[in-house]
Amino acid sequence: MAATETHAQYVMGETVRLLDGPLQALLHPALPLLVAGVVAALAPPRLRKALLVLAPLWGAWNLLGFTSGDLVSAELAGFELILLRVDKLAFLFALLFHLAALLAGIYALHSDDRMQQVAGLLYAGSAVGAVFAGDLLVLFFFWELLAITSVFLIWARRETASTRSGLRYLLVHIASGVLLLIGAALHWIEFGTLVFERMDLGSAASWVLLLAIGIKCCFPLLHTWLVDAYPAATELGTVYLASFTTKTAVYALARGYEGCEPLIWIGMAMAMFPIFYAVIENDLRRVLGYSMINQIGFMVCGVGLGAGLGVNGAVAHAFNDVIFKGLLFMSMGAVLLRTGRINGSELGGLYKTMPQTAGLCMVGAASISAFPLFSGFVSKSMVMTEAAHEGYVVVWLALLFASAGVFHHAGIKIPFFAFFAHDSGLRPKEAPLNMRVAMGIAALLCIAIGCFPNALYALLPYATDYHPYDTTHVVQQLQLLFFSALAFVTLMLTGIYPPELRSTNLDVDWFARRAAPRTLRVLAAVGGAIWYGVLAGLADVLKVVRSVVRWLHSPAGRLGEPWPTGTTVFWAATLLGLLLLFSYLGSAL
Amino acid sequence: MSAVGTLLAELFAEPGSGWIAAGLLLPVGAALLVALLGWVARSANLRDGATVVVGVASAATVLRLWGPVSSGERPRWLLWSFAPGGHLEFVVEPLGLVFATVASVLWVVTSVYAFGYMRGHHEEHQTRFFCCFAIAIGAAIGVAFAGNLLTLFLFYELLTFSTFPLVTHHQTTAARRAGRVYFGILLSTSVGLFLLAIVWTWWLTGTTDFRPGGILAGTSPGVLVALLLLYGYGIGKAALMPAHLWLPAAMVAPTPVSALLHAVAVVKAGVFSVLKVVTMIFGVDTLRGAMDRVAWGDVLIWIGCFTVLSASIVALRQDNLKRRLAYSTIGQLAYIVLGAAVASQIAAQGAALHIVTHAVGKITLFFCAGAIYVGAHKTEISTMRGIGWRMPFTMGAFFVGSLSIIGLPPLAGAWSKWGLILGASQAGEWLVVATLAASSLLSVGYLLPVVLQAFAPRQGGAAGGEDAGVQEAPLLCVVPLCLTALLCVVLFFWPTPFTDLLSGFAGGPP
Amino acid sequence: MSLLEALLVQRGLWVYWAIITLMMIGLYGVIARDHLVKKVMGLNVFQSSAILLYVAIGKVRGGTAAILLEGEENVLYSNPLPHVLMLTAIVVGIATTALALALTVRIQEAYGTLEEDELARLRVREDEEEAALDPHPFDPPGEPEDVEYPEVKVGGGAGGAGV
Amino acid sequence: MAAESVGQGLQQVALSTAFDVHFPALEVVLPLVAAPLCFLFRSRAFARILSAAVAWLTFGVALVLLQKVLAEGTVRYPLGGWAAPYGIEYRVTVAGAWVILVVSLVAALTLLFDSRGSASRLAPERRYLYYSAFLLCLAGLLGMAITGDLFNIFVFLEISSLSSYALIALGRDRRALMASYSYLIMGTIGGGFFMIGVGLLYQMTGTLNVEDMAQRLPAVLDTRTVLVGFAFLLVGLSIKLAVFPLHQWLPNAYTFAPPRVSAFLAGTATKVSYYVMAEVVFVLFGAHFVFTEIGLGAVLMPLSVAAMFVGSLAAIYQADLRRLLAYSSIGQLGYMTLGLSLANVEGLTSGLVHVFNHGVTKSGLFLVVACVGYRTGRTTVRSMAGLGTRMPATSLAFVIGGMSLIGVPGTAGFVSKWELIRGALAAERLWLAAVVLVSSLLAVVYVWRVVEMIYFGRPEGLESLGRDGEPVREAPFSMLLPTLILVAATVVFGLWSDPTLSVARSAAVELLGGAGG
Repeated sequence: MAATETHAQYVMGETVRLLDGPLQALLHPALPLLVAGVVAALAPPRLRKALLVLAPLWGAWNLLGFTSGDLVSAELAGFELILLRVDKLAFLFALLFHLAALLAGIYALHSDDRMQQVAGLLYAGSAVGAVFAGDLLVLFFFWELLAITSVFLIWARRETASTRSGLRYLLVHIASGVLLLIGAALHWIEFGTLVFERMDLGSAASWVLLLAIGIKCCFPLLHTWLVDAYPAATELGTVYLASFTTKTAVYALARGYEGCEPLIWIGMAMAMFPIFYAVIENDLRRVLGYSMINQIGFMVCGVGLGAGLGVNGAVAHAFNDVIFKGLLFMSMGAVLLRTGRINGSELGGLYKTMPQTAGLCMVGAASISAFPLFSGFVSKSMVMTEAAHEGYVVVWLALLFASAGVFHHAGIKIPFFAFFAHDSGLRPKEAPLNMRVAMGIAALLCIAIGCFPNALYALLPYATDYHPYDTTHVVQQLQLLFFSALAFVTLMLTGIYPPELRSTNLDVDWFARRAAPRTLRVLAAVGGAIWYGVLAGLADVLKVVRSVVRWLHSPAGRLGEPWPTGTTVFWAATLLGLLLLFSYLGSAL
Repeated sequence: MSAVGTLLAELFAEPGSGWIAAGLLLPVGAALLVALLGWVARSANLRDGATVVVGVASAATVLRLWGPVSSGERPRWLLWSFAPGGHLEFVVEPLGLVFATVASVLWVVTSVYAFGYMRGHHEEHQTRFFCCFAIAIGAAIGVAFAGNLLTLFLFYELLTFSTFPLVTHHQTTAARRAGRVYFGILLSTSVGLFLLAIVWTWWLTGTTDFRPGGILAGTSPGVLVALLLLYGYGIGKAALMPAHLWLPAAMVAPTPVSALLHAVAVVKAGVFSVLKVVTMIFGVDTLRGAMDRVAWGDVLIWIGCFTVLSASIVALRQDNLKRRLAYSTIGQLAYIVLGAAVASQIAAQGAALHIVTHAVGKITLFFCAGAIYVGAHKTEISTMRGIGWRMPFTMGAFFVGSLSIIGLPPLAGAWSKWGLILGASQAGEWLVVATLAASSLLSVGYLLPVVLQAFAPRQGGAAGGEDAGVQEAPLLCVVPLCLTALLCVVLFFWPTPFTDLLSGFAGGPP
Repeated sequence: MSLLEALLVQRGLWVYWAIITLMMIGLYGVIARDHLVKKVMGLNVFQSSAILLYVAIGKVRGGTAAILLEGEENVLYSNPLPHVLMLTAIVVGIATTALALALTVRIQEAYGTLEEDELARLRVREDEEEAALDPHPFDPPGEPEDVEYPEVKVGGGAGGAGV
Repeated sequence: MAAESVGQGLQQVALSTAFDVHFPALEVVLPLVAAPLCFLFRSRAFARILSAAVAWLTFGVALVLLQKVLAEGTVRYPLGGWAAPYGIEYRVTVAGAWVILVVSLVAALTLLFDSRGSASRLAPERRYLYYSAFLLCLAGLLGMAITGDLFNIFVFLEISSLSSYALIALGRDRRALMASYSYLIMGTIGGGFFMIGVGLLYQMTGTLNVEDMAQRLPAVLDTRTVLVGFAFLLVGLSIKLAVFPLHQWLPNAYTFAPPRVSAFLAGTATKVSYYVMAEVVFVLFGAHFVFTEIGLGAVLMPLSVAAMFVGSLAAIYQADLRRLLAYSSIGQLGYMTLGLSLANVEGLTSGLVHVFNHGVTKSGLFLVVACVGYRTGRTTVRSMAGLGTRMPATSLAFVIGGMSLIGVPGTAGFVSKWELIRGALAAERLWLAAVVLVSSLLAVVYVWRVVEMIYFGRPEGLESLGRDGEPVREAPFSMLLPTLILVAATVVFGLWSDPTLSVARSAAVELLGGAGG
């Protein structure tokens, strides 16, 4: 399947490439999913469902035709744009996205909602396009496309709250996109090129771009959109959402900021702070959202740690995270679908009727908690090892704490509150078959990667000879997990565990959701008051002017009425006198 | 007769001048034909048919000029001496050609839409309407092809006069009041400031000809900036605050007029004039130099930024759809003014492109607003809940148009936003960059809620309820708006003709 | 040279002072009198002053009328041209006065008065009647009131007769 | 110098046996002779045809004269064969020819206008008197522009004035009488001042010929007599020119005069005075003396600006269309005197070209009002309500004429305003340019008021009926034709301003470069 790169030919953006071997033409990797999405928009339900499964497979098959170094460029609007640039990093992410699309596609089969299915396909396609974008402008296109397509998954819930939430989500992502655009402009001005390569922090462009990516990547204080929007989406939508947006951002970070030290600290903060929110959060999908930020923290940290193990760890963890986080979201989605509830305080005891879902959820929980033999273990430890190796002891400790925290809220809390805990009395049906299949595949992958990590390692951007299963790692991780579990049990039994709050947690979200609209409203009110004040003032002035003018010039006014003859004569005489005086003085001077 | 012969001989003596004449005169001919068929022959179908046929011919004529212009020719037509030293002269250069193309092509689309709208709405005085419509387009093309400031001013005013009967079409008290505002502001700014600026320019340079690279080089910076301000406000059609008031007022007009006013002819004539003055009277380099040397050199930029932001914030609070779109237009026009005021070649190109992309996007939105009015009899956004399910094409097109206005790929608006941001960054005008970014977000805030409202979940079952009686507008309305929505997409993937034509238009002498 | 000096020192200027005085009297009559005929009289006085000015200009001290006498050489003549011009001016003045008086007759017929302030009042009333038919330019354009239009009386009592 | 030019003049007369040598005299003699003829024949129809024919003839002669002047320079015609400076010389300059062209054109077109019935208070069988007076007035105005003798100017001034007093008094409304009387008093005082001024100058120079006097004046310019003479001349002309604040005779005179008289006087009377003033200021005294030594600009400029605003503002408030137009004339005259006060080529050009542009426009508008008055029986703004559909051509004519008053590009008014602004800029007075533009916005208000009434007004009740109780319909062709010609001229010469501007410019150059100073 290897292409002869020397003879590769491309025609414009449509990427027709001649290959030897069985494949005669390859499409741009994003196209299968995007085309499928467009077709699905018009297709009848059956075909649509087929597309949901087949499009990722077709895409993956198409993708496999590319190898590192493939490049497609086209001139558009006066710019030489690199539509496609294949290397290992992008390839891995693309593969991951196809996998995620497949899983989500299977998971979505029970649904008839055209909007979600179409949006899901387009969304996945955009993510694939984004990772292959060779320059910042193309990246921007797909970056925004990600936002537009994904927001439908939130709106698809068709509730006022989710509509609002979706709008906020869109605003944040368009802000990110605009920043990316500005960053691209700066990059072009500073470096004369738009090619998206690793850059050093320092130039204005690099900071703006970091901010743009940071928004999508949920940097601390920029993270609120995630916990706001993901729980608002449909059960299906969240599964899609969890897979693409943030991972694209991690990709962009790995591409552009590999080895930037600030990222280590940012990542550390991201890994830590969500834990506290997650503990007190009631909405289980929001809990997962916080845990997602926490996991991304590991990835960001890994990227910050730089080439080799750090980036490898970040990428591998991203890969795993998509699968196990997807699995967890899928299980919560199943719960939501069957019970219509998602708050921890309203659930419990579901294992009785949804045993399979419960089991699969446990696999996901084990993975995210990095139990040995589960996928989380083989990637998370890479980052931590690298941190320790590079001498960031504080970071290492923080990550350790974060690991414990993850286990606490994602590993224990989610399955415990949903499926066990006190019996809520709910007796829902087991999840639909397609969901279970999707979850099953995901679980299988979790275990498979956990057991045979080398397959994954082979795909990583840097050559690696990392071995997760040495005694130190395993023992250390198990100690951590057991003590963490002990703490949970103790807290639960003593009743100190913080109760789930029924309200919505607003952290820095407050700025976006309360302060910004209020500020706008106040601004508008103040501006309006000033404006109308000025208008009213002007109107008053005008009124005065008008009445003066009218008083003077209207037919009854001094200047508007015909004067008596004598008056004009008087003026004539006066003018004559004045003129005489004037010329007399003028000539006298 | 010999005079006519001489005129004809002159007309075709220079290459391209015949086409210019045709491009200008065809709309006038259309007006005559419409008057003839409407008032004399009294046949609405013939009349409307004539509009379309002449419209297509006019667009074809303008498109015919693309070849020569893109190969570097500048066809010119000296019509006659307007005053000693000032001539009624037309020169086709890329920027003007782009504007003329937008005007003439969208005229056809708007005409078709207007048939649907006016008939669907049983409007009166349709002949007068289409007659003035044609004259307005002719005036817009005249503005586009004007070879000097005087000619431009002449057609600029003709545009004001010819659109006045359109704005006040209903001849109601409200229309009359709006007409006063419309006319008062446009005329007072143009006569009070624009004309003054033109005369001043003439006095300074002894000419009013548009020349690549400008004619004002060597003028003192303070004078240049003062002139810029005079032009900025003098061209009231560019709707810089607070000269924008005419624009929301003009909303009393029938919707096709609003589409024409706010997307194609009037407002674009305004920003086009600003852009043309900056690039071909000041010269971007001259202006840049002046702005850097004067303390308040950026004053037009401040005003532009203020206009963008405050118009957007006001738009957020409008419940009437057309008013909201009008304020959106004010903000978007200020983009173009900013693109000109930044005085960089790239920004000018972005601004020129924005003339095209905004025209296509905004005309879609106005078409949709009209279609909603025809199909659902609704004007207030708060009453539009759920109508999207009944008129999916209209609201779908509205969504596409909105995204284009916001500047999102894969829609045309993204390109112009990119050009503007790139140009502003290059010039180091961070205020402009920040404003454009903020405006993108604000435009999400005022445009998408309309779509969301339209596609809000239905309450109380599918049948009956609020959206009873709502249906898609007539085909003649829906097809044009789908077409322009499609154009938004096409122009994203294929902006190259415009960008190629415009590349370097703002540069120095070739 | 101050006015006083001019007055006292320069002999021969008394004529001009007389003329100026006459002119001022005439103008005063026009300005201050309300009665139309008195105004005409003032006008006449004013015109006379102008005529006198010309006559004075033509006067050469010791000169005689500009009549060519047989055989006389070196006769000092007054300048005849201003005198001739004044013949024209007098004609003009008479025509003016005649016209003005004719007008006063017509005005008296039409209004029954010749006092200008009274006439102005009457005219203002007529103007206002006309204006009442017209909405004020800056009044908000509302629905026009349903006014009956009275026939505007045209030309007072004396329509149609010849001059 | 003077002798040489006189010699040349004589030579011309001697050498040329062609008839067109006598054209300058013919121009004045034609109407002057026709006037008594009308009186003698006592036939209205005859008078009407004769006067129109004479007016058209004078127009033709004026055209020939203008061409001749442009080609050959000043045309001189010693009246009765007496050479200047002893005899009266007719001297046609470019500016003079330009003014007589305007006067005769307006006269020809207003006489073409068929003012049916509504014309005057004269009984039909005595209407020949009207034409008699009209022709006298025309002769006076033409004479003022043609003659090169100061006292002769006074005589023609009085001829035109006296006949116009009579004409104005013919208005049907009784207010016309007072208007005429008022004008008479003012006009006579103005004429008297002019005569006194001429006398004083004669006293110092011993000549009445303009060119001759211009030669001799510099020697005595610093005497007080000359200064006083100048002041008298200027104020006298200012009255005739309706310079603010001496303008108040004008509104009523134009309002209550018979329609054609309004149209004729509005287009001509003040214009001729303007020419005379320009000649006095620039030729007789010279720009240097008037503007640099006396500083007339400091007086005339503020007065002009005041006139621009006062006239336009007062026009806004008028209920009667004719009075609205009359006040607008005061404003427009302000533009002309402003151009004169700038004392540069552009300014004077704008004034002179406005003589034509405003003459044509304002006459056209007065004729429009005459049409409206004929059909509706009233001439108030309100009477225009809804005429847009019922008298479309007339309405359109008003709109176009109004645009010219505003100075919309493409109309004649724009051309003069453009030139005026250039003049202001050339005099380095940017603020003045701004003031001019702002004042022209006031014109928008009063014009737009009428336009709105035309297209938005809804006639109610009796208003929808015309003068005779019939529905209002388009004016008859014989009234419409001259109206439309005048209005069309504003557009034609707005777009094709080359001829008007170039003539005005050469006139201005000639005046400014004239003798004296």
